Amino acid sequence: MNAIILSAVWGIVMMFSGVFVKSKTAIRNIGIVGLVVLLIGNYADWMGHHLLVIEVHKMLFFDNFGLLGNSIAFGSTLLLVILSGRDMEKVGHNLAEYYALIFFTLCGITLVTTYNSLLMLFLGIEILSIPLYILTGSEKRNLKGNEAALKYFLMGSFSTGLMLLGIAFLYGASPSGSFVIDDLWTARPAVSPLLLSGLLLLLVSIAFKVSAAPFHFWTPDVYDGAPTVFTSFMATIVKVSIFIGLVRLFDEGFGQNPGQWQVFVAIIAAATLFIGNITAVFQQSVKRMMAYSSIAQAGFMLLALLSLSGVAKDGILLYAAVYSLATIGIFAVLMRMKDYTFEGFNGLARKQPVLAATCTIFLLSLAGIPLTGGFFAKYYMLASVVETGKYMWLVVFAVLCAAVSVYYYFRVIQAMYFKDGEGATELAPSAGFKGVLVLLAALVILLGVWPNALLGQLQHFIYTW
Amino acid sequence: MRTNFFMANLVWLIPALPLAGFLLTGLFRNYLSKGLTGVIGCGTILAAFVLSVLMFGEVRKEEFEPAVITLFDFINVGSLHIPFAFQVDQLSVLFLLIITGVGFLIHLYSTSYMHEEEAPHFARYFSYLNLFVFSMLLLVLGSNFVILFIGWEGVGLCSYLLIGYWFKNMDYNQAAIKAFVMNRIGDLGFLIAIFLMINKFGSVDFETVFSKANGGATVGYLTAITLLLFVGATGKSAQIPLYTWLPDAMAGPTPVSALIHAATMVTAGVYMIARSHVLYDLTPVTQHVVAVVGLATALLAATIALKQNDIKKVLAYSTVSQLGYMFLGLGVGAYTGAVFHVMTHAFFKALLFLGAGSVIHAMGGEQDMRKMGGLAKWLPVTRWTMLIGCIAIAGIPPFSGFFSKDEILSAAFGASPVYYVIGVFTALLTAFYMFRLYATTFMGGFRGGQSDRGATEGHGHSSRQPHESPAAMTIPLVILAVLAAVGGFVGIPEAIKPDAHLLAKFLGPVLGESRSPAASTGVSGGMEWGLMAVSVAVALVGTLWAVGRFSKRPELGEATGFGKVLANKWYVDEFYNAVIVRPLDLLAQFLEFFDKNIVDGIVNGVGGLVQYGSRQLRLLQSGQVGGYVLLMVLGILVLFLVELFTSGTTSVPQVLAPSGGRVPLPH
Amino acid sequence: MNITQVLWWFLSILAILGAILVVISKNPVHSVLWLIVVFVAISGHYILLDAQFLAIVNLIVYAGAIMVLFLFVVMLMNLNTETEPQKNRWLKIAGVITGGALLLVLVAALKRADLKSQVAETNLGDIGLIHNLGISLFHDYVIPFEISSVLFLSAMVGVVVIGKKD
Amino acid sequence: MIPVLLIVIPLVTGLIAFLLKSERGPRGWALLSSLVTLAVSLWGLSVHKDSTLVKANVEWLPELGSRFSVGLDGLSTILSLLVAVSFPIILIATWRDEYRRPWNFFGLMLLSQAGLMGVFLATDALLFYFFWELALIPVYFLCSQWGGERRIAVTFKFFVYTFVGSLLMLIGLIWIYAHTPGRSFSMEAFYGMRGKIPAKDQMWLFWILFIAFAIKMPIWPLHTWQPDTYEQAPTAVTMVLSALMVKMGVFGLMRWVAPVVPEGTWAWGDTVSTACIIGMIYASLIAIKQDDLKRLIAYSSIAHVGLMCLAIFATTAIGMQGVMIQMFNHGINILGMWVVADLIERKTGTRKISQLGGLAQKAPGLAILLVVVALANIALPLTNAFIGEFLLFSGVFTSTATQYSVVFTVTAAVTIILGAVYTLNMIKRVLYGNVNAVTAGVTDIKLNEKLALGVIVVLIVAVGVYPKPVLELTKETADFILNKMNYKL
Amino acid sequence: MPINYYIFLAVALFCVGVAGVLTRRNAIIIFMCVELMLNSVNLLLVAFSKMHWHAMAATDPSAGINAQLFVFFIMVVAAAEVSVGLAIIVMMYRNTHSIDINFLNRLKH
Repeated sequence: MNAIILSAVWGIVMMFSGVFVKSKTAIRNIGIVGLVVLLIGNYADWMGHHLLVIEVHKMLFFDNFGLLGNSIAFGSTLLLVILSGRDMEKVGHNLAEYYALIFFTLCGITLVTTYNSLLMLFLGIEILSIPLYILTGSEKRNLKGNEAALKYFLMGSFSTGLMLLGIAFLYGASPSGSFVIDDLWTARPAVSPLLLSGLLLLLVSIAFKVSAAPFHFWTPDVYDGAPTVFTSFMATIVKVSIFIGLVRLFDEGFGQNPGQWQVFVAIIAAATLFIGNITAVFQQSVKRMMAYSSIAQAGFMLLALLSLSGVAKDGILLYAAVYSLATIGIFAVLMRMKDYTFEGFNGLARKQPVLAATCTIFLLSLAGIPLTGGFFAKYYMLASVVETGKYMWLVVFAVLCAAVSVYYYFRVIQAMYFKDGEGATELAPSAGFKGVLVLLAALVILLGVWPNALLGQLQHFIYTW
Repeated sequence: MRTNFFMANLVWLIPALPLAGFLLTGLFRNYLSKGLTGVIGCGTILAAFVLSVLMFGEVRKEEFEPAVITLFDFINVGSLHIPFAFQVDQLSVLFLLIITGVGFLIHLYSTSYMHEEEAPHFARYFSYLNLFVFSMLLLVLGSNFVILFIGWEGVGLCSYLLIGYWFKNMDYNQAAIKAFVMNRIGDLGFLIAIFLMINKFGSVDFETVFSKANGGATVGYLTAITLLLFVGATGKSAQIPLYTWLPDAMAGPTPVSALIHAATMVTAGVYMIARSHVLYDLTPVTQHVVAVVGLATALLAATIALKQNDIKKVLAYSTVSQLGYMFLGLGVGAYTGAVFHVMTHAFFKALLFLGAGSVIHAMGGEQDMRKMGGLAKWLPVTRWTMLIGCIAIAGIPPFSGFFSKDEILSAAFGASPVYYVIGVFTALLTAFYMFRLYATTFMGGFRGGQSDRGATEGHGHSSRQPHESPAAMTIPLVILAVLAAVGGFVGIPEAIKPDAHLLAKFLGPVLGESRSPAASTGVSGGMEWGLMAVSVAVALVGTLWAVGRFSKRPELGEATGFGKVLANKWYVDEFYNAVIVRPLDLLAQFLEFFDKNIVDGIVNGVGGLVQYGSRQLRLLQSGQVGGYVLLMVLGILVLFLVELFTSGTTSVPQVLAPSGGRVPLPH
Repeated sequence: MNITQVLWWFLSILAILGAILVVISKNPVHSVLWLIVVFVAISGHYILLDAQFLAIVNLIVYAGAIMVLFLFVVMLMNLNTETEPQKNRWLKIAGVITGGALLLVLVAALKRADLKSQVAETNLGDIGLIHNLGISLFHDYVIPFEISSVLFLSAMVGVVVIGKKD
Repeated sequence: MIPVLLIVIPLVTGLIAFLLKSERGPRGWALLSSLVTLAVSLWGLSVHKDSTLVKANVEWLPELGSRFSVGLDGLSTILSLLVAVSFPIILIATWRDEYRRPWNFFGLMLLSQAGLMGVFLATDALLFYFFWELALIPVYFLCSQWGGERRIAVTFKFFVYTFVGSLLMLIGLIWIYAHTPGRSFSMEAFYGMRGKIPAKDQMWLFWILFIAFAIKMPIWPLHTWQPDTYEQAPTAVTMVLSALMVKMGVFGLMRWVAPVVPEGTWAWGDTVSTACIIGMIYASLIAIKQDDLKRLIAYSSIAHVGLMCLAIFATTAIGMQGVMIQMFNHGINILGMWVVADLIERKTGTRKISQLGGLAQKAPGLAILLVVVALANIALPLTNAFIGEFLLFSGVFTSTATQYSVVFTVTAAVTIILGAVYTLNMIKRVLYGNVNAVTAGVTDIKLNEKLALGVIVVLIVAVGVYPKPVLELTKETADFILNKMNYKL
Repeated sequence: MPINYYIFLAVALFCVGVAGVLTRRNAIIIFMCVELMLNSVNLLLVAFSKMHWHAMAATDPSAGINAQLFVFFIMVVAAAEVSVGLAIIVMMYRNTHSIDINFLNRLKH
């Protein structure tokens, strides 16, 4: 609850900071402070210190899973702002408003990670989507940005319609007429088609939000057209938070009878893996490649839905953290490049060895190479499915796709290290920037050697309560 | 092991000495003078010879029992136990004597023959030669088939190295490779025979295998073993079908031909079969095969030898032919006879080769007999010794060849008169081509003088006048001539003088025959006299015919008609080339293509497919919102259709492991 | 057939007809107007279902405020003529077919629904009254109610960010 | 303690090497490090096998059931020894090779050594997988950075190829892990699954595990990455690849497949054996046609490794020990081949056999060493490879696991003839004949190369004459693995 | 009325909306079609609300009220969405003088 309140309040603070503070650095610092406050507030929530004690009427439910998801989102946003805050200043004049929108998005994220009612899920998704439409189009003179915003908006609202129809069906199918996710599937001997249809439509609309195929089409265009710093935000924090919400929905809402719907998840996951990985192969722009990569990674994350075991929930959190860290890192480097194509990275290792080395670690992590967090992320996903003993074909397919992913991730590494070129950056990265990148890389490796760093926390909290 | 014999315990010294020689001359080849190299090279062999003689002295004693001296565990895996052990008995000691004795003489000869070489190469030559002797000793001393095999392959290696000794000449190298590869084909058979023994007897020790073979295995199994061993022998001992390497092996220096390709290595097959005669005695089928192959080889090689003009080639085919005799002997059970022939053959063939070397030396490297003639007057020692050698090989009494050959022939007669007839016919051919060689070389007028082939062997003698070789070369000739002349008296047939077959007595404990082989095969004394007379007569006919024909008017032109077939060795090489080498080559070529384009093509094709798929799939990303929504709705449709068609089938309730827990926070 | 049923069918046909005309009208202004008709028909349904508050809100918010906004924008852009060129007929056909197929599939899926016995009560019940709704809204639903302020805030900020002249 | 040191020393020194930004410094540093590793490895040999020194087991990922557990048994001892011996030889032999930014080169080399050590020493499946990849990554960078003209594409293919295999293997490992009673990755737990995995599952588990190792070895028809990679990689890396990395495949098969899914191994034994034999003959024939020295060696390696794989499926004590000793021998021998190939390339500037000739006159020392190494390559008696191949062949021949043992042996043994053909032909065309323009300026080998090759030759002969210590080292492990493989017992 | 009637009516309206989104190229009209979809859902929700009320009014007089509140929130969200959406459309129009979605193809592949 703290996080919801604080993020909303700090959004307002940011709004007003635009009026009263002129210095961009100051605005950025206020934003950073806000994120730190959010992190602390979220942690306090965890420890049982609440700003307000409100009866939530089963609308929300705070558990470790959601709160840890919040922490990941806030922490990642903090790193993003520290790393790429300068790039946000380049987007347009309304810096304070951008921060405000980011905080409102975070508010939506907190709802999505801790909802207990479909109403809150709906509101959360909308609260995080609407600022994103704006942020996508925040470069007003950029036609690509405009186009991206309009596409995102049109398709987003379309998917909202689907989601609502799904919710309506579910409501109609629920025996007592409730939106609370625990009640959706209680005491039900057979599955009604209404329930299954609603579930499917809900799945589709959330699949849209996490850019799972074949509902992913907005992703490359929007990620490509949006200002890179916001692409980074959308591709990481927003996406993984919705994933946490997705796991929550299917675990709490439909987890008792997964045999009914897992086949759909499997189909979507397979399609996502296939389309994401294969299409990424031929991209020329690293930014667009990262968009497809995010689709491909989403395919992997969907595997968590196929088991919904403790391993899967641990795994999705780890995946969220690792994927966010690595992607934020890559986008941070990308923003410094003059040329977003693969050729633009040629020879970067000579010019900027730190950038190249950290970027390599992030890419290896995304590819799932051991010793980076990405390995364990993928490991948990695979392990969770293998444990169930079902959908082995999907597991095999997933690893084959992971092998394909090596192709496009390593193209960047090849460009940086093995090809000659200018590796031109827009401006020389500061020592602080490099320092944060190294920190990020260190985190990725830490999670790759000792994933308990994150998961141990979770277990610790579960067992101490 | 249990032996009180001092020498037997020192048996390891015998191979160790040549090994030391090899290491010394090999490692320090750049620092040793030629003289020192010669001393080391010959000295080690001489020392080994002396030791062998001492050992022979002990082995001859009545109370001697065959001994196995284990040096160390070689391979000890699971139930398989292969010690590095030496067998000391009459057979191995006899071979020790032949190898070290003849080996020493040839080493001595080589010090002079190879004197033109630069010091490092000279040392290299001696190191190879010493290594060869070492391997050969290992071969005959080994107390199990694996050690035997080690020596077996070792001598093959040395043969390879020495044939290709003049490595600048690519033809020689090709010959060397041919020798090695053909040997390897045989070795493969040998190896599989070893595996069969391991499989059946769990051991490769001679003792164990032979004792278990009696009743321990079916005849079929033993036949397989013996046939495969024989395959090994055909490679090493140049029998049909693997004989073609031996004539080519004449590319090596002549002393090498004498030592390896005449006296010792090629008889390894004989040794091996004689050693495992227990097995052969149990498998009559194999014995027939051995006899037939031996006989066929003897005849075939003899016919080819008729038309060869290269002095060494003649000797080479003669060697193949004589080896055929030995196998005939083995095949008909005359193991002593075969070993006897090995010994006498070692004497006279080494002599002949060394003599030929002397001739070549004198001719400044010329090997073509058509360019020789009338050399008797310049090379008296060589001429007389060669004559002795020719007489010996032709089988004219009382020279050594007569006794050994006669023993085999009479045994062959005992087995089948057909064997005998062909054997005698081959003897006729033998006498004929040997004296053809002798007559063409030493008689008539000198046809050389315009030596255009010059220094193929590096003998850049400036004088065109042939000249007698130095003492280091003639002394071995003389010694060998004496041996070739008198060596046969160790095996006087029963018919001539009962109980005079010393060799048979000596080898009796090993080969299991104490009596004369002729007696054992049931040929009566009178009959044996008759057989002897026939073979002598045939030999004389061949001799006189050849001398008469070639001393005055040697064949100088190219052969024609059937002669051409013979001159071209029955086109066997060409046949092998067309049937084996060429198809393999084509297959290899095809596989290379296959590998690059099909196997790798599929791998690359998968990559290409991904690329292609990527190019096509991204077209879905048309940029059109309408298209995107359409595809989305289609996706929904598909999901609903799946639902419609699977509903009822997927509703298997599933119990999941409890998830991470849903712990509410205190509010 | 009682009056409720007659009304029901009338309103339903009106709504569907209106909806179809929204889609097929060439003039955007007509589309807006037809959409208002649909909204009115739906409000009628709300009244049939005794959801009076929603019926009024629907008329005020949707048919009133939102559609006026639409009209403004349409007019602002001068889209009152038939600006849409008649191209890409196939895509249209595909769209119609796909939409129809979706309908078919949904109907097929829902026909099996075990709701045949269920009835939506018409002309009865007081849960749609503003009193009951208000109590529920400010009691059980106070959190979403407050949270939706964030939604409006962000929408407001967003519109300002986008609409403000640089 | 000792296994940990074996992994940590190269790891730490490798990381330090990245910081030594000088031309000669990292070279010496790497050599020093590898010598220290060798010393530790030799120490490990001298320690009693029950000693606590040869094992280490540290908490790592408790919730995953994985521990940092490493240990030395016969198999890992001999392979870690091979790694420890090879690296100094590699470094000495390539002492004169020049690299841009050598600190990176040697740092990565040492990291790959750490990875290799880890692979061979790990007794925990997840740890094994970790090191499996860790060994691959540095090699990828080494090849792509310092390799030949087509390096990027070729190395990438190599990487993806092996990566596919290892990911599939990961699935298999996870599957078994998920079925162990206590959810454990430890080797004991895996071996404890003997007889508990249903035969039906073993059938596919075998493949999913085996394919990674088959690619690494490589087994026909999964071999096509190898000649290209060997050709394009810098020689030092090629040495690592062929002498050591190839053994990862064989090792993996022996440690993580055969004892874990014995039924699958038995069931598919004939299939794989057939592929091995096809590959052996196929590779040998292609080797005859190769003109590039490195490709020739690559194909010869395929043939040799095929035999090892064949012997594993024979499931005999003789064969199993043969595999172990032959892994060591093959590593040493092929190292020698590469040293010579590298020398020839450096001295003449070409690897084309057809352009060479007459080297025996110009560089007799080189010639002798090449001949010795080549003879070992064709398994001449009294060289180490003879022991290995003899045991391998007799293992296959006496196998009761397959009814085709005789056919397998005989067809496979054809390669000893073909091996002689291509090896001797290569010697002929490289060393013999007359000097030509390419080889005219060649000088004989230098001290460092003599040293490296000398060590190799000594090892070749020593093991060839007196293999007993090595055989005794591996005996127990071979019996252990066999015991596990005999699932019917 | 039987609930099926409402379901089919709502689904029909929804599908008409979907078809509109699929066929039209004018961004505003597409958006309007989305609104149509939302309204069909609203109708359905209210119908379900009354269905649950019908079934459970005896035990819970306020049964089904939550769906009506949900509809209320949908209207809230729709209003916010409309404001943002129209702002984006206007921005687009200001830059390109077109709101034809077929011209939105700078970003593809």
